[in-house]
Amino acid sequence: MTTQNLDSLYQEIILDHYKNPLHAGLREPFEAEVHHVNPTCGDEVTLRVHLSGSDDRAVIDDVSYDAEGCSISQAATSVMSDLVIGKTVPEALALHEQFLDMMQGRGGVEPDEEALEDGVAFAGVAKFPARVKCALLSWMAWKDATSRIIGELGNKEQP
Amino acid sequence: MTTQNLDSLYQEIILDHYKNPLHAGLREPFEAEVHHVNPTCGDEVTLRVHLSGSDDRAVIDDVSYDAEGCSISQAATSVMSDLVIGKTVPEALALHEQFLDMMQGRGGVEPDEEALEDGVAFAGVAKFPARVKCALLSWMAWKDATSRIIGELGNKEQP
Amino acid sequence: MDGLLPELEVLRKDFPILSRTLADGFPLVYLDSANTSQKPQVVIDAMVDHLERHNANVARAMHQIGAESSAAFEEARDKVATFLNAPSRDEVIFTKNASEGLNLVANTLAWAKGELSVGEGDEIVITEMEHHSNIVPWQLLAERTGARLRWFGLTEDGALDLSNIDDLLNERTKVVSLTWVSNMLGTVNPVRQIADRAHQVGALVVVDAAQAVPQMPVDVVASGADFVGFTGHKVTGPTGIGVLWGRRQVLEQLPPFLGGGEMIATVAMERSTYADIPHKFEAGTPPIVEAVGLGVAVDYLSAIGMDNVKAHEQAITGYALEGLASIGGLRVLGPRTVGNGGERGGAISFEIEGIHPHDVSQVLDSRGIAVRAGHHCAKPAHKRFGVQSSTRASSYLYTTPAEIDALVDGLEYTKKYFRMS
Amino acid sequence: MDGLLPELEVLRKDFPILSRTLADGFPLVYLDSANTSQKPQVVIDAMVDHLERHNANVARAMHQIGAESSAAFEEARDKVATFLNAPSRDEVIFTKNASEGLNLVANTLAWAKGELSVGEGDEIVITEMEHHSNIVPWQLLAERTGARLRWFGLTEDGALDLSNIDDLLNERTKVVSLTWVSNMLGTVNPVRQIADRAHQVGALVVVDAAQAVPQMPVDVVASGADFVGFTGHKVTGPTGIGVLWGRRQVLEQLPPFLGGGEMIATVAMERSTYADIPHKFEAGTPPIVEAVGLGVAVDYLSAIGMDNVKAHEQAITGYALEGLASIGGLRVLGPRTVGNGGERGGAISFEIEGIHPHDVSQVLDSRGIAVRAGHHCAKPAHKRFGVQSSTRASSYLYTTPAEIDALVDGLEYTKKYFRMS
Ligand SMILES: Cc1ncc(COP(=O)(O)O)c(C=O)c1O
Ligand SMILES: Cc1ncc(COP(=O)(O)O)c(C=O)c1O
Repeated sequence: MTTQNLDSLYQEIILDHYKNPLHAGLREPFEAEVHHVNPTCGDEVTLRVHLSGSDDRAVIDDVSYDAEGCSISQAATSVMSDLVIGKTVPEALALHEQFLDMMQGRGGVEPDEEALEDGVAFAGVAKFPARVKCALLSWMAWKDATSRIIGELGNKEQP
Repeated sequence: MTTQNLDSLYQEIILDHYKNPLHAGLREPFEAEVHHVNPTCGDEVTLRVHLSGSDDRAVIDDVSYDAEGCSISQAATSVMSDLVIGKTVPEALALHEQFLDMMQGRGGVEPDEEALEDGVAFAGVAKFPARVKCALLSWMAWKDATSRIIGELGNKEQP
Repeated sequence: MDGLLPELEVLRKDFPILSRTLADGFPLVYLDSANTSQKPQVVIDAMVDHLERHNANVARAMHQIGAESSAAFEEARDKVATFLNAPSRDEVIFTKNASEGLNLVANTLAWAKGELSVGEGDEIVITEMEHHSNIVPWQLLAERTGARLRWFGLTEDGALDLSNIDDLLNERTKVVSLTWVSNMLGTVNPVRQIADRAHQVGALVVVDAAQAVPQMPVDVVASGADFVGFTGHKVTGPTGIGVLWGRRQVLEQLPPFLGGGEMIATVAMERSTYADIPHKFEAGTPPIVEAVGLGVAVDYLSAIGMDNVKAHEQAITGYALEGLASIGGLRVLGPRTVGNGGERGGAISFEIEGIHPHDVSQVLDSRGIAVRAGHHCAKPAHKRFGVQSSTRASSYLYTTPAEIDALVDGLEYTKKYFRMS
Repeated sequence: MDGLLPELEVLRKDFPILSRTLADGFPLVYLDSANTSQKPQVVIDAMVDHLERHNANVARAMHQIGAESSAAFEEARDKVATFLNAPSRDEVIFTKNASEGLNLVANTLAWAKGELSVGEGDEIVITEMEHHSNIVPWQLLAERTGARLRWFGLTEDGALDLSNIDDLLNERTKVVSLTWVSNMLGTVNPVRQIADRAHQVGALVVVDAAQAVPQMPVDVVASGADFVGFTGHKVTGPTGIGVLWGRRQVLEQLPPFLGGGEMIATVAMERSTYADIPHKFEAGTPPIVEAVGLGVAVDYLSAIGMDNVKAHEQAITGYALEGLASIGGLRVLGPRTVGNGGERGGAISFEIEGIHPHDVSQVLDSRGIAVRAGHHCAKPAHKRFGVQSSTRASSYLYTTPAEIDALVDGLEYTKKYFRMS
């Protein structure tokens, strides 16, 4: 692991989101609240989802959260919420899938900056297997909360 | 292990006792009956002791048994019963102690032929640690049965 | 001889211990592989490399050597999953040996609630040919829950007596646990057939594959079982590790077994929640270097090919059965031929008239031939055949026909030694 | 520096991994020994020799290599007994790790009858600084028997809060289980004092010595405990083996734990009887090559002298505490000094304002420094100190002052990297 690598992990964008997280805090209204932990390190997130409806074309009106964790997991939560708010559930699921592909590609997947926006900053995390879980924690929580509102989701499973 | 060694294990005397065991069979009267097993190989002995009294100067009137096992354990049972019948309990305990010393000496203890009689044939067994237990099984059973009749015995414990 | 592994002498060089010379200059003739198998150099080397260069705790350690160690450990799980054709790596639980895996099932069933719970009026079915490790856990479960323990008997040939299967497997049956291959008789049981019948009455099926996994291709799905367990040291891997495969759905329903590090999701003094499978059943630091060794061991076997290992075992076993049949006064306990389907395990237990197994093995040992004497942890099966103990010769992929010849010669010598011929 | 082991550079050569170079050419600075210790060459070599020359199953195998293997295995038990000053070798039970030992006690108590039985109205006492492996087994026991789980709290300094000991230890108390040395805080608990109080009310005392046995001379009798457990991989031995020492009288009263081969006296389908201790608690093939490794490991430690190991640990820990105190924004969780009696474990957990432990350890790792980040399987103790996780540096007998310097420099670098200074 070179210093360059360390910098590829800790992109400026990540550190910015870490210091100034978007959409942080727990807000009303919401239809589902979940609590997820990473058992190895203890990182935790409580996350609420507010949808415009309950069918699977619903728009994500809000994602609010209370998270404790490392820079990667905190920044990922900030980026995720910012990405999905305003999108429909299928759009957000497609983003989740893209993000997953990037994270599980061990650095070999070229991310789509157009779609993932600040999320592409996590491409470097893919080279640190132990940290991939940090970046995925809040995505898993969001998906869990959403499926509690509208039922089983068709998205591919995280292995 | 040389062939000579094998012969030192399987002394003629041992094979003779194996083929023609003394005092075999279960007889009456008896004051205690015990059942001992060697868990590793499954050898078993059911053994009865008949004493002339119940104080610790009692004479051993009879030892009778039903034993299944290898040549060493069968021969040891035969030799043991023949040795102790007619002796007092303290005399038999002393013999047990001598026999134990010989068996645990890894071949280094010079046995007292006067006292142990045919028992000295087991000196070679001491060089085969896995077989020492075979030679001791019935002695342990005898001691257990005897202590059930007259209470705790003062003999040194087998480790 | 048909079926033997090619270049057996070259393959034997993989196993350092096989070139050992024992007392009086006799070379080691190791015929005790059903007890534990010998280890090839690649397995030993992989363990050494791990200890010398990559040693760290797993999962919890995020530094470089921690990542290396975790990757090596989890890769071993992948290898075992592939080896068993398990649908998911998460269904592969590392235990300390085969016995722990069987106890894990019996123990968690003792505490299970709902559908899986075992209690008064329920029945547990085993067989008379089980290893003690597949008897005692179920005796304890029965004793502790009030359930009733029942068992399949054995035929004169050493096969399972299935004549009362309709009585034995009924709506009260909660668990059926049986060995795939007997470690004493060498019998190969019709696991699939029994599993299907057991499932018809809603019972869980546990298969003790401690002797099957070393000797033949094992596909846990095709077996029809809900649980399949084996042990590392019998498949050319190290001691200190075993494997329990279980169907995800059942594993997820079971309560935890041992509690501690690694098996939790979160812990508070008042209450804890548990990790997902497989970790839920792996409390504490797992057998890391042992998993590394086991992973290499199953790769070693796969490279040879389990079909080829099986063919070799069948050939050697057939040859040994022939050789033993030539010895007067010798009785084989269990199937006396390999049979058409080539279905017989490599363990051959026998008795020789007038000579106790201890004495047989002692004389063989004086000639460098290592066999086992005793009840081989299968006392009930011995009792069934009216004996208290037996001598057992058991081969493996490194066994040669010449070693079988040495055994047969050794037995003739033994008879002479005790003047039985 | 007073107390350091002499010729430390020579001693370090015993440990092959310590000469490893990691990414970017940084040498390995291993400060994660509380997680697992590194292994000296003698331990590795002894395991290799066993696997290459003496491998056989134990107890049941009576041939020459079986006798060698059994002797090596049982000799390891003697060595451990001597190392712990156990009154009898029979009181030394080999488990798979420390966690299994603790579960063994909790589990057998769940089934114990008579005096030892645990049930409704009874109380189990632990502490808030326990490793999850000494929490979850007791939660399960409480849940399953209806007993109540209670615990000692912690003072601000990370010591046990003994102020309510009279309330906690009372006539309802059946078991007190506590760690000797905390793996998170480094606190050394007054085990003897608590054991004596617990015995006054008739409770059993279980001591988790997973962090004590590696670091200081441990005398199980002097400890006053009824059970003392530790794990092989933290005392320079291999994974896959742990030790539970128990007082004979108590061990003999307990029902069996796991059932199977080796733990029986005799087995019939209807009923079994059990072997004497220690075998009663060792079902199945034991960790043979692991015991051989562990035996050599404790001999290695004894040759250095546990008093000397302790002095070294105290010196290095004191030096590390000083170094860490020099870093602004860094807070040590637990005792901040080694104290007069030299009573502080080598684990130092800390937090740095504004930087998450994951990120601290990641930056340190990029410089070859291996520490642990997370809750170290001690979530309740973290919660007590208002943190979710921490960074932990932990030393061992091979740790040098220069490695501590590297840690301190690395932490300053980390703060700069995250612009915290
Ligand atoms: C205090 C303490 N107890 C118990 C354990 C558990 O040891 P193991 O994981 O080897 O079972 C550990 C180590 O992880 C420990 O530090
Ligand atoms: C059929 C069978 N089951 C279970 C076991 C137990 O395996 P382990 O001793 O490794 O737990 C053995 C081997 O001893 C066996 O042969």
